[in-house]
Amino acid sequence: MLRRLIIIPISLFFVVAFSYALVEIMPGDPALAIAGNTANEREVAIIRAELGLDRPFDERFVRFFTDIAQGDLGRSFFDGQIVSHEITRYFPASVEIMVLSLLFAGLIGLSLGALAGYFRQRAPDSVARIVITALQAVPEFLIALLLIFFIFYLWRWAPAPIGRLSLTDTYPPVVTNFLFIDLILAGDWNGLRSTAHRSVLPVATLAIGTAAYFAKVARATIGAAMSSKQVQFARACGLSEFKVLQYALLQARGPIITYTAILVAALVGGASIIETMFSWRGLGQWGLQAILNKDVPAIQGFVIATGSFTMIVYLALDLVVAALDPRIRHDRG
Amino acid sequence: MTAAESSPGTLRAHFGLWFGLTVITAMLVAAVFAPLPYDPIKPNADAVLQAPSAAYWMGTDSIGFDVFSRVIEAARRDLPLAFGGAIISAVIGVPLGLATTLKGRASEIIMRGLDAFQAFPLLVLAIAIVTLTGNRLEMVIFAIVLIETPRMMRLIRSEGLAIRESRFIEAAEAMGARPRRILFVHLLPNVTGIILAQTSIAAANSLTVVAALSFLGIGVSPPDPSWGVMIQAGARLMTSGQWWVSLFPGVAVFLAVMSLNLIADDLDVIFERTSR
Amino acid sequence: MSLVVKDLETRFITRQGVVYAANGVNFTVGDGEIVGIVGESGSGKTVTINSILGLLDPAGRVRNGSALFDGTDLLAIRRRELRRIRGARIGFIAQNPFGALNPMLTIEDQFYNVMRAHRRADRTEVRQQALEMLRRVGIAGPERTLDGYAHELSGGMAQRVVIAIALLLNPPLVIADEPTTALDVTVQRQILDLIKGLIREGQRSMLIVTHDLGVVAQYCDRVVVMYSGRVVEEGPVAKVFTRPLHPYTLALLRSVPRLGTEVQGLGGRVPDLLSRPTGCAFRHRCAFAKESCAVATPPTAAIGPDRAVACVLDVEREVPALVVD
Amino acid sequence: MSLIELEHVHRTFRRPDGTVVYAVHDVSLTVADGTTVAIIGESGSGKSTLGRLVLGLLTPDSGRVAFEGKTLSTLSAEEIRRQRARIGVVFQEPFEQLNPRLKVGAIVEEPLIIHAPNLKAEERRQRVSALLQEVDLDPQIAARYPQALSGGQQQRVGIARALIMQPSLVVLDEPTSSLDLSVRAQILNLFGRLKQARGLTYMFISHDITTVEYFSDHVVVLYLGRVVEQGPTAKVLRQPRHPYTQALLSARLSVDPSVSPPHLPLTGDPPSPTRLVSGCPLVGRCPIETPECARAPIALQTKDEDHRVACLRA
Repeated sequence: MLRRLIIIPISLFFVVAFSYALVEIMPGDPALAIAGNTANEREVAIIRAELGLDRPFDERFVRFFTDIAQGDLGRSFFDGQIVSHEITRYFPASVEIMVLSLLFAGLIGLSLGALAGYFRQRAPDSVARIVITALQAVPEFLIALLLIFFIFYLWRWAPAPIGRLSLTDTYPPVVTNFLFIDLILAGDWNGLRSTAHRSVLPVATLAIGTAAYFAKVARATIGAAMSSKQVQFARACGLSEFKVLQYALLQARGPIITYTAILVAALVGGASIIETMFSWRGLGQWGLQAILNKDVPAIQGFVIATGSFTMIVYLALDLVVAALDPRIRHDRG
Repeated sequence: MTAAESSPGTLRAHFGLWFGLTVITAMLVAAVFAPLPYDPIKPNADAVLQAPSAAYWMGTDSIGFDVFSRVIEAARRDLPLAFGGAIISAVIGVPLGLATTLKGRASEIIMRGLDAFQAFPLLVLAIAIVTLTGNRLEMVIFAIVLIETPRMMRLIRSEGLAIRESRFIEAAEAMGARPRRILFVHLLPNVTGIILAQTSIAAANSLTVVAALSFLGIGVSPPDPSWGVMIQAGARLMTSGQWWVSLFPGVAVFLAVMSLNLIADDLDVIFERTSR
Repeated sequence: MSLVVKDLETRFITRQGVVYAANGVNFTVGDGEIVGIVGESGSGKTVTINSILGLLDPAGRVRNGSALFDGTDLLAIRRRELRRIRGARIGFIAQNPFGALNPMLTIEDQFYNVMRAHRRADRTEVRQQALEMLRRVGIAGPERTLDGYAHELSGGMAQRVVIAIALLLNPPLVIADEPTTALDVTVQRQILDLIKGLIREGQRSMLIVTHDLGVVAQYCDRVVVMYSGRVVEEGPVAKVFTRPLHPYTLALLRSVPRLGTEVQGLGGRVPDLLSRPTGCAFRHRCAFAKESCAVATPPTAAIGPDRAVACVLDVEREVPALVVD
Repeated sequence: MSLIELEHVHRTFRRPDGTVVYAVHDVSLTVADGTTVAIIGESGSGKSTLGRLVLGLLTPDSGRVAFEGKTLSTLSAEEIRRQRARIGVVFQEPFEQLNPRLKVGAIVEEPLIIHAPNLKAEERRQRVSALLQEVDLDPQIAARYPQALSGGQQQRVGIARALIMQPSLVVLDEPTSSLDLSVRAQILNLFGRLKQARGLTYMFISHDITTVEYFSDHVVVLYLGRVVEQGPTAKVLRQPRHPYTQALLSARLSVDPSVSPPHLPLTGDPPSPTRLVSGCPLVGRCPIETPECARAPIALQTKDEDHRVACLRA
């Protein structure tokens, strides 16, 4: 258990060092590259000073770390906003889309996987395998386009992909930055309905892509558990098939939870593109824009924020797995 | 010949492998040899947004590019990028992964570092790297290698550690075999299946990364086609009904990625069985 | 109580082809009897009990036959009815207790689940009965055991828990699949003595699958010898083990090392179950094989009132007696 | 002459969770040239660890392991490697000990490639063929992969590999326990024949007392990493003095239904080898223990010439 906690600072160090390295890999004069061709000498000099390129490497490196340790991620080159403020402003929207899609993905994926695992080597399993293999092969942005084409264009079941609220809706006063929560706090039920409606396509996009992976791991682990001696003994004792499936799930839940951590990391990446396509205005969209703008402090902030976030998710799920398994739980005490 | 090798059901049993190999081979052959009906980088202003027809099999886009010609031309760019990236990852990742199976604190620390790396949203990382280094094609490969090599290493390491514990390695040590012999004669041949399967998966992943990058307009210069660029070109048209501009390159990505995954699945099964 | 298995045929559909695992298995377990099924790997002994209990892999299919348990055909009834019999009327003792017990649940929960699968009962009631069962299988601290998990137990203790679960609902028949193979030698005897005591005491019947001839000789009343998915010889242990009539039984008994005599092994290998056997499956390894052995599957012939042998030889005259020093 | 000497050998392992396993604890024994010494014990008794110490695959924490008079710890890595040509090994798992990607021929000739690199390929092939025949295998089998063979055939391949360098010692680590009864007998007979023909010394690791009785000249009984009794097979197994040896013998089940098994003196399971006990390891299960037994380590005492027992009441 202690080992897991020791890893956090090491991992965070890697994350920060990595975000720092991103500037270092820029070819030629990074300041010139960032400022662009139209910039004058003075603008370039300002960026250079901002990046600390006029100082020796080791000094810059230490400086970078001490700044971050104090929560100072600098200001955006692009619009001058304080990066840490921008992150707290956009992060909640990303959490919303990720939690929602993870929820749906888990629901769909685990059911599909459990079905396939339970009926392994029979017809439902074969069908599920084909569905999983096919879904895994569709890039998320393509799923988004197909959903837009069918559900918005052909069938008109969902509104146009142009943001979380329609142009006629007004945004509620900011309390938590979580739009759903703020709308509830403001008692704006029309707005809530509107944003829920507009969440369908982006959430479905991410959920479908992620569900395939959930289904894959659930199918494999539950399938293996179903042919285990434990399940055989449970059946031989006359337990109902429902109970038997529960036994198999108990065995499979550890690996599935561990795998969820990897899916979260992938989801953060996928969310960037999907948020942009649907103008979701979350951290992903903000970060992607920062990258395309070569807005170095914002990129570094984005990398550190997402890296730390997934790291924490990893750790939390690791602890959940340990807490659920009596074998690990008891060894600790 | 074992019973498994000679059994009549092989082709049916490994449908995925044969399907996948056929599709990928067809794509490669088309990319290399197929004559293109139209110039893929010269638009025809008289034929804008034509629906699929006898003249334009997959229709044309809003500038007047022939979608079919560009789907094939794009394969010439996307497939080598993905395969190149995957193969380089294997070439680097396999020896490094095997090296970490040697006992030692250093390898433990390296693996911890890689664990931390896995926590990154890797797609975002790839986008950042390629953008910041000036949007060049070779940086796409670099990004792919950066993403796929740790995965290869982890897999080879865990597989290698398992095989290291096996009796035949112990028997080889007991007969006085040197480490080099154990590595090349005993360890490596037993991870070949995993390497092939993982390289196939890496190629599939890379193809998705290439498509995502070019979808965002990263890593490719404008007139050159790439499946992602073409999907992007049709993205807006999806809401006005011209589905074919995005759909056909999308299908190409889908088929290629699925084929590579199917190949990997079956390779796993085949190698698992012949060694047990 | 009686269990009558007739013409049981089980196959597995695998990627390599059809595996003919059981090819017409016949035997009976009478009231109060302990019957041992003995055979080497691939003989179909485990497949036989898994077929009877409906525990086959998805790839396995019972193609033919019946298993009459007190007149009810276990192979023909609905799964719901079979489930009511399993655990309540037929107890099952698994080979490896750590594989069988659920590591995520307390031992008490596992007793509770089994009880609840068959009866309405509340927790305190089940706990009382579980404590009683644990005491009867010789567990010293039953309260602590109930509150703990499987991984906290030693191998012998875990197997005692499995036995307690198997006997919780007082089943008239117990099926045991290699119940001591996974245990240490000095523990095996303790567990076997325990099982036999509980079976006799409760006037139950037992079917025990094993590859250990010693277990059969010391703990069983009757023995069923299997080879290549078929019963080759059946009868009282006292008779079969002192005067085996099938050449395979004879060869098995001769393979047991005895001081001062050279052990006699069998040449050749167990036939491949991927092809349907024609003729006697043992003929390639049999010292007395004739041409006629290849023609047809030897029919099972009754020898006296309580024995049966599947061999074309005039077994009493042509198969030599087992010579022990 | 003694081929192997072990003096006060200790070996521990550390599990991932940090607990220490006392696998071999203060073991001393010698194996004379040309004999078969059986190491008998249950799981966790340290018998396989002992075999690996002799093979040099493990090094002792303390104590001395010597083979043909040379102490292993004083040899260089290269010398140990050369030494390994002199010791063959056959493992319990017939298939797992063979590399599934090599053909039988390549498996059997591998020691020759390592230790006699100058030998011509044709010469190697001939030696492999001759040896395959000696272990009752068709030389044609050299062209097949091990997974196509039966368990008995695989085990014969393992034996051929162990013998190709003409070693003086062969360590047999439960070589018959995962084989079917009918095959087991053939393999035991093969071992006997090879020993006679080649003058081999066997170190035979087993948990099956019937096989040991049939097969060995000397017996070493291990319990929780310690030697509790040792001596000539005839003495140890006919007049066992240690309660543990007696228990092992009475746990054996006769295949003769008219012989009922004797009373089993031991109760309970063997304890976990993670606990280091100060006195006799059998305390707690022993029918004749006294308070004294738990107090101090009990040394092996000579009872009848070469019959030695570690028991205060024997």
